[in-house]
Amino acid sequence: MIQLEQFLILSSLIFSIGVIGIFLNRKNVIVILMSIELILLAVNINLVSFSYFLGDLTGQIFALFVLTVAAAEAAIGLAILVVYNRNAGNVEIENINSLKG
Amino acid sequence: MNIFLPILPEISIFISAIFLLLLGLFIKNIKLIINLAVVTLILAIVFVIYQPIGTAFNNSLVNDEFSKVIKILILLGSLASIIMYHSSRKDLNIDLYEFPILILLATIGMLVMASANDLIAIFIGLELQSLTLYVLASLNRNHLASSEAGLKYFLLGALSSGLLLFGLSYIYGFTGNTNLNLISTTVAPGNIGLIIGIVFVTSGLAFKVSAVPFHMWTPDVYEGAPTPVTAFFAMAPKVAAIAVAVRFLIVGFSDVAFEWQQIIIFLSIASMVFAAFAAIAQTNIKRLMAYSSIGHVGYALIGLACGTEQGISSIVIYLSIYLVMNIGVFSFILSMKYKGEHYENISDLSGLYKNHPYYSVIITVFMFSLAGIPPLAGFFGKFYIFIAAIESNLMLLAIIGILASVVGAFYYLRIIKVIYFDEEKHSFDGFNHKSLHLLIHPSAFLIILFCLYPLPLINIANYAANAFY
Amino acid sequence: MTATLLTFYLFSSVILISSLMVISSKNPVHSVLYLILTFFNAAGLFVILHAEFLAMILIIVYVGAVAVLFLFVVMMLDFNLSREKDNLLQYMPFGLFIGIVFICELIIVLINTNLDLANIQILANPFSNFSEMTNTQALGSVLYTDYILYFQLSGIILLVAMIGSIVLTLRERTGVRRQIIVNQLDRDASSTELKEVASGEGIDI
Amino acid sequence: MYHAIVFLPLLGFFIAGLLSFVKNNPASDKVAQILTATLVSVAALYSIYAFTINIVDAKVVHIKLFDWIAVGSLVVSWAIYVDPVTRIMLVVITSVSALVHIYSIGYMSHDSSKPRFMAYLSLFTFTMLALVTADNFLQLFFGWEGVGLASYLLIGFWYKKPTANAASIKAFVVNRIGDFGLALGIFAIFYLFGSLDYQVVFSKAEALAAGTSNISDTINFFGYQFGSINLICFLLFIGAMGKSAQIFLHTWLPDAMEGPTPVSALIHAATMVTAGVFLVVRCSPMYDLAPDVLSFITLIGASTAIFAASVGLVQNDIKRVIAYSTCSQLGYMFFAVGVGAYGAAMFHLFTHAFFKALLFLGAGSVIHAVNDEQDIRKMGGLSTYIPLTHILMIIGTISLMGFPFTAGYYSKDAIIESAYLASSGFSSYAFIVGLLGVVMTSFYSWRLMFLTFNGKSRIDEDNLSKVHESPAIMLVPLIVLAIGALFSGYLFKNYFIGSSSELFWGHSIALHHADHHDIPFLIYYAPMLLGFIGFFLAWYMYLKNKQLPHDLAKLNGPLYNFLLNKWYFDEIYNFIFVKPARATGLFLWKQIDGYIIDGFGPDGISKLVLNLSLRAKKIQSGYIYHYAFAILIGVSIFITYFIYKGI
Amino acid sequence: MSDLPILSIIIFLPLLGVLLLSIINSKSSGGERNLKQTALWVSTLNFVISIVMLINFDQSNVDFQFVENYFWINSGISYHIGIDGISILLIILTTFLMPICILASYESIKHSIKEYLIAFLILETLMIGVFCSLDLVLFYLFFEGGLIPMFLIIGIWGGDRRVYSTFKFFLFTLAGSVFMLLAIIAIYMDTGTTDIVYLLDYDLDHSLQYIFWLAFFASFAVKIPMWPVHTWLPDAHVEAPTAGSVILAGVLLKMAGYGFIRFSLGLFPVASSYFAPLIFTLSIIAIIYASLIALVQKDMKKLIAYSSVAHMGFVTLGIFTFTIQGIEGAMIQMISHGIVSAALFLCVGIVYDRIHTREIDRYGGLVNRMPVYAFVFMIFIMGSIGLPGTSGFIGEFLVLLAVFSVNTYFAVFATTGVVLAATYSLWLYRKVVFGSLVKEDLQDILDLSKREIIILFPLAFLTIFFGFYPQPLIDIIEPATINLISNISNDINLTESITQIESEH
Repeated sequence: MIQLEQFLILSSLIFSIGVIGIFLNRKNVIVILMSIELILLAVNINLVSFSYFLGDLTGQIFALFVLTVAAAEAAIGLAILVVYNRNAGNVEIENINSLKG
Repeated sequence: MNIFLPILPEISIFISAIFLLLLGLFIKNIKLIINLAVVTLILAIVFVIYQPIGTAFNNSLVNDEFSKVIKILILLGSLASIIMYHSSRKDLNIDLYEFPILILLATIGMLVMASANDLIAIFIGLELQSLTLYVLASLNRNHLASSEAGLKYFLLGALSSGLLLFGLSYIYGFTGNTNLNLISTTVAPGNIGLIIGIVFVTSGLAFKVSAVPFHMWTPDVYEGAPTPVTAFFAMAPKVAAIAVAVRFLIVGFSDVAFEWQQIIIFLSIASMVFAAFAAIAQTNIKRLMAYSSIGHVGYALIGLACGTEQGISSIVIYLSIYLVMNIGVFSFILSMKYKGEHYENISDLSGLYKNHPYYSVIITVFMFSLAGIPPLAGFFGKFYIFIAAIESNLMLLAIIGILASVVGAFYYLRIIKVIYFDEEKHSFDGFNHKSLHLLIHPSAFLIILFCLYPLPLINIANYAANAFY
Repeated sequence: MTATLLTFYLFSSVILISSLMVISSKNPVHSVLYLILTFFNAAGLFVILHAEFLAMILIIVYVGAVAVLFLFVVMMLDFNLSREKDNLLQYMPFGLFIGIVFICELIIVLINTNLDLANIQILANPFSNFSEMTNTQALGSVLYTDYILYFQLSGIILLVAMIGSIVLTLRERTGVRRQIIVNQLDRDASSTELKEVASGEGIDI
Repeated sequence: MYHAIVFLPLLGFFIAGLLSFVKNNPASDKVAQILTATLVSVAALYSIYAFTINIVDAKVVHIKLFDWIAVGSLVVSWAIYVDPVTRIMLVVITSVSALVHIYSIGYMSHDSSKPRFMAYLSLFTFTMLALVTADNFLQLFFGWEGVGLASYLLIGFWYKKPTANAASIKAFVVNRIGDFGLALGIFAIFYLFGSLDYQVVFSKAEALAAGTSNISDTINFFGYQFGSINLICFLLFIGAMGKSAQIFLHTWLPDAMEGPTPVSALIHAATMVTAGVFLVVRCSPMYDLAPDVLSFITLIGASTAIFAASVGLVQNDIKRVIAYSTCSQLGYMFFAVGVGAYGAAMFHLFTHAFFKALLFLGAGSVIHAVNDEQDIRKMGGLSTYIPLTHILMIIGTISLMGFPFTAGYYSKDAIIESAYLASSGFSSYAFIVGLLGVVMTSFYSWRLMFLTFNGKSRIDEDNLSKVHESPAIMLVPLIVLAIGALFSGYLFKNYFIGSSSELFWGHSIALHHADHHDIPFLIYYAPMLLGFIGFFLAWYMYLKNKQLPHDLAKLNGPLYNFLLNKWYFDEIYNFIFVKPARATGLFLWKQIDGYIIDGFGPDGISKLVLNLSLRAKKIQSGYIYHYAFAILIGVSIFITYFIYKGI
Repeated sequence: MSDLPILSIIIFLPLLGVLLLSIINSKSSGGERNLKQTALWVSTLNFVISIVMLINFDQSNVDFQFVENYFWINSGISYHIGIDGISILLIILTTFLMPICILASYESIKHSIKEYLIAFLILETLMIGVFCSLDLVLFYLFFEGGLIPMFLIIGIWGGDRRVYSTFKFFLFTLAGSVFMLLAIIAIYMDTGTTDIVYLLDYDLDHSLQYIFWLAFFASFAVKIPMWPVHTWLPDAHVEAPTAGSVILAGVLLKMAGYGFIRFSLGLFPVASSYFAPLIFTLSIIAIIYASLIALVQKDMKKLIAYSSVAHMGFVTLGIFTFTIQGIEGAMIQMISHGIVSAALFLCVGIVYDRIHTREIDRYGGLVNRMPVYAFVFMIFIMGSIGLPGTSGFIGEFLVLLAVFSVNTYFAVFATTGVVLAATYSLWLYRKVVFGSLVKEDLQDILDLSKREIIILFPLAFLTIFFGFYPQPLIDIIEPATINLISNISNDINLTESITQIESEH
């Protein structure tokens, strides 16, 4: 029988991969956006599995909103990215540090 | 009608936003839109004041004393930002009619946050606010700094949203509920998964309030974002996020208060100390204000760490005074312009006193108030925070806080020093935009004269804190 | 039973591998593709958990919309793929170490948590009879009633996303003549003027 | 009457002080001079009258003026308290002061700020009178410091002279060191007896000695147990040492000769320097109960007598010789006090005032005559030019050396005899030293006289022709003093130390009756003989065999230099106190204040803060991955903490 | 008369003056003169009112008088003001020095005279408020608030290193007093009120007293200033404009002395007696240390500043003897120092205005051209030395007298300070005033103007007057002091000798 902990551990791993992807990534910003999607996916897996094991649909509803928000987030993120690219000419993470101190 | 009553302010703002959006499409009269937005917000304040106490939507939104007070603060913050925007939109190259609309939409999110009594409500309110803020930060489209600020804010904000959500999912999973009141009945001490959930949520919220070590976006974003947006960041969202944290922790998890207190204490100390030190080396006044806001959040968190009625009341007092001070300071920053060009460096203020003695005095008042020197209002904010801390036996926190305030006084003094003691550099135009007068004089007035009659605010704060106890 | 378990392990191992690939691929296009793979498999997991509607949404929204959007942007922006030394492990061994510690901590936490949810009481359950409905039906029955507020707010969020994207990326180019159809249609004969043009001379408009 | 004695000089001070702000107006100068002189003279006449009354009736007059300080149990008043001791002091002070005032009119005739000078003199007179008419220790202290101030002002009167300024500060500071002891003594008195009034204190002291008091008879002072009265007397005596220029605290007196000569006569010979003697005599009821301290006083007094005399032997400045002589005579007074001969001490004080003032004023007259030259090596043969001054100086000198039937003869003899008769510790030392001192006194006095007035003149021709006798206004006071120097001893011997003494003193001092008939013949005449020996030595060395002094000096180079340099006291003090104090000050300022306190305090902290703030600034690298990493670290810290706590 | 809130009038009248000043146009012709006149009249009027108050003050009454108690923050923290014998003199001192300060600034302040005067009047309000407050929070408000105008006064109108000095001054004092704030809050938590009148009778828990005492001590020690937290004072004095130094030395330092008497002694008697040896030690160090440093100063103001440190050492010594003589001595010493050191700074300012240097070596022989100046300067130097017959003596004498009864060690060391004081003061006087007038720029130096005479002579008169007849001061202080001591003696066993003296009284 599948246990809750298997899902939780899986989601923890995805979550961690997403987090690690954010700060280990030195290439371009778009991968960070994908990492964020991974994090949200992990959250969704959590919510859905809790929902299943609790026998409560709220988790799924929650996940639904998370999905919606994730989509909106992606849209805005990409828009900002495009604007940035327009101003800076690239989206390399190592170049994004004109603001510091 | 009855089901709309609890969310009347939100609805009215939303309707207005849609209306203004359409209006903006056809009439390119930004001034009109701004005026209407202001009217909307004032109307919303009225609604909030006359809103009955109660809950709505299966107890997922709560209109209690606390949320009412917080909402008024949020609305005031938004209002001030719109006015500030009006004063500088032409110079700052952000002359877009969407600005007030975005502020209005963000305000809806924040109002939801202030009332949110449910994990999902918290999340959605927060996201509504955050997404708007990301856009606002990068609103100066042709400006690298602005878009970099937006990008940083977005990426880190999304990460923090992820952390928050991850925490929320744990909390939901280990309590089986999303409503804070229901959660509080099922919280069992010793459930480490739940605690970790709280840790993640608190970290996410700490990001929103920019508490150390989740603060790192703050200086960059404050510096890069257009100044009215920065002012907005420093005011309303901060208030809203602290309100969420308060309600989340106090209502939902008072049974494990001892656990989250540790986190808040750590955040508070780290914020106060780090901000005090880091601010000293700053040259950009907006950046400085970012650190200042980090520090102030540290103090406000002391009140939360207390977790007592006095603590909550002191938070409300602190936030109110903080809001007023920020309105003043950012109005001042917005008026740092010469021949239509804005200046942001502290050194640009050099010798301001020679040309504008009156405004120098006003900014001096704000700086001393931010530093917490009596008899100005900023002192009372700290005073109440420390009262709460000592009442809760958080002596160490109080001592660190007070020492950090001494270090912090240094950088506020430095601005005064530049204004008064240094040689003249620019002759700024002064406060030639009349809308700024609407902000700076009342706020200076309040800051100076608060000491004479502090009772109303204290009563309001006690009234607000009453909601939880 | 074992079949479910097997499916779980299949899906989850693919998810883990492909998500690792998402963050480590040199080419962002590959990353996006791996991301799509991840989502597909996650959808499979959702099916295991009897969340069919969400599984579908995941595929439709994520794979169909978000991932495509990603691809679109990746194509649009010009990425520099020539950098050789882009190696995940080269930069921050310390960072990776912290990441692994972080993973371990999460797992330790889970191991030490009582994961038996049976005794947890669901205090507010609007789905008293959801077992009798399909997943989609159950969600639909509450989404527009009990969760109407959140639903509407998500709508606002999407609106914000829309306004935001437009405000940020839409540029009104000056100096570009646009076709204003209404004006064109409004024209009638009276407003037109015929001119004789002598060859080789031109006229003043 | 007593009000008048005390306050007339004060009035003079005010008027002259105001007039001193009027610049370059001969009329106002005149007014100031004549007025102050008149006022003090009137006071002097009153004092003489009071003194003559005392011979008939030694009653105590006690006038309380008003409360000065009344804090808790400490009640101190301004008062005029007159008893025989006071009357003697009054007559000495006012008469010498009056004469000096008059003399100054002539002496200062070329000075540009005469009113100021007269004001200072009057101020001095007033404070000195306040000192001696005190009925409590605090008013005494007021006068004590007040005369110090006046002395400071007068020594530094010629403020353009750097040496005068240095001397005035030295006088003030060294006196302050003495006052330090005096003040502590006063504190101790109040601590023990709860009052500062003489009468209360003395009666309580007697009760304490008699064991009929509950006051502790020992006192912890500086970690040691002392006898209460011993300690008080000792501390008071430190004050007396300072004021009366006793050895160790004497260094200011010779330097004080930088002031105008009338000042030296008034302050540094006749009056102020005797305040120490007055203090001890005033407190004699208490000193009598502190034999240990009396021995100490004997030791100090005798040592001063011999030390000052020895230095005086070789000095070349006419005023310094007399100053050391004063120092030495004060030593005599002290060891008289030390052996319990309070009457003799007062008697010597009384006579000394006349002949020493005479000598000083005479020296002033000489200096005046030779155009402000003070070095006796550059004088000589002046007797023909200023014969009157010469004669008056001789009178002073013989009185000082104790020539029979002059004033000094009676008083000094009495002291030496008392020392011989006393059996307390150091009294025999005092006796021997006293005799030795007589030789030396005589020697240096006559050396001075011979070098100044006799022999061939060593003044160059130009100046010699300008040498002139002083005007009458200067000579008249000299003559008056000369009369005193000759006859005051004979006239008042009986009252001070003789048969009428008991009646004369009343209860104002502790009287001891020694049987003077037991004194061997030789001892009785020894002082006189020794005085003549000194005279002959001086005559031989400075008139007969003029090469001898040079040879002796060469032969005993180290000794000569030792004496010439005043036993190197100034150098030693400079080395032990002055330089270290400045060095310590500099060290504390630069090293402790600047380097340690500021360095680790405000400056160090602000440097640290700036340093930390730069680091904090560096943390803010601007890179997203750093920021994200910080967030992760933050979360990890929390999780780690809770795992650590939870498991 | 008694119905009038006379204390509030005295506190807030200067603020009214600020309003007046702010509406005067300084740019117009004669505007500056109007400003100065207005400020002068306001401060003089305040002085007159305070004298009226002094006349109406009932010396025999040991309770607080002219009490006003209005609701302010809550029932525990109220606007409660009133005075007793300890505070009234300090108020008079403040109102007395203020016109002098304004008069002293007539010519030395070259720019922004309006703001300058406003700063001074605000400072006056805050200083008077400190001495009147009968509520700890109110006290703290005024106490800390004084930093703001002083910071600006030094910073704007100060000398070359004014930035360093003013920051040092501000942060040093701020760092000290924040602990007091915490203690005040803790007291409030403990007792539910910050009303001083109530707290004076309230027996605080003894173990808490130690902590509270230390917290208050941190504030007062910096402010007064005690060794080793004194280093801000010389710097602040050197850079401050003359009137700033006058107020700093004359009043601001006294706030801490007042605080020691009123709070440390009044509220925490047990802790005070426990920590008295610490205070004694630090005071002794301060006296000798500062005096030695003063010996080697080259800057006139620095020398006087260090002498202030030494003089305030006597104040702290006296206060913690717990005797009538000690406390009253400390009070008189404070008032005397307020007069004398203020005057000394004025004297420095007068010559500074003329040749713009404070370096001692640049002076010499001033008496030749400035006899009147030399005369008053002499009086103040003597007052600083503590010569009997000047006010300086009374305070020092009483303090030392009291200290001797407590501990002879301290008495001996403290008394050496008197010797050193003579040394550095006379040295200063000699270097500046005596000697020949050889320096080029001194040749045409002018003697005191009428204005300067008006400033200095009252001070000189008081120095002498209180030296000979301090009884008016004592009469006012004594009942309050006795009351204070009797209150304290309920809580602690005063040493035998003190009780003995008291019983004889």
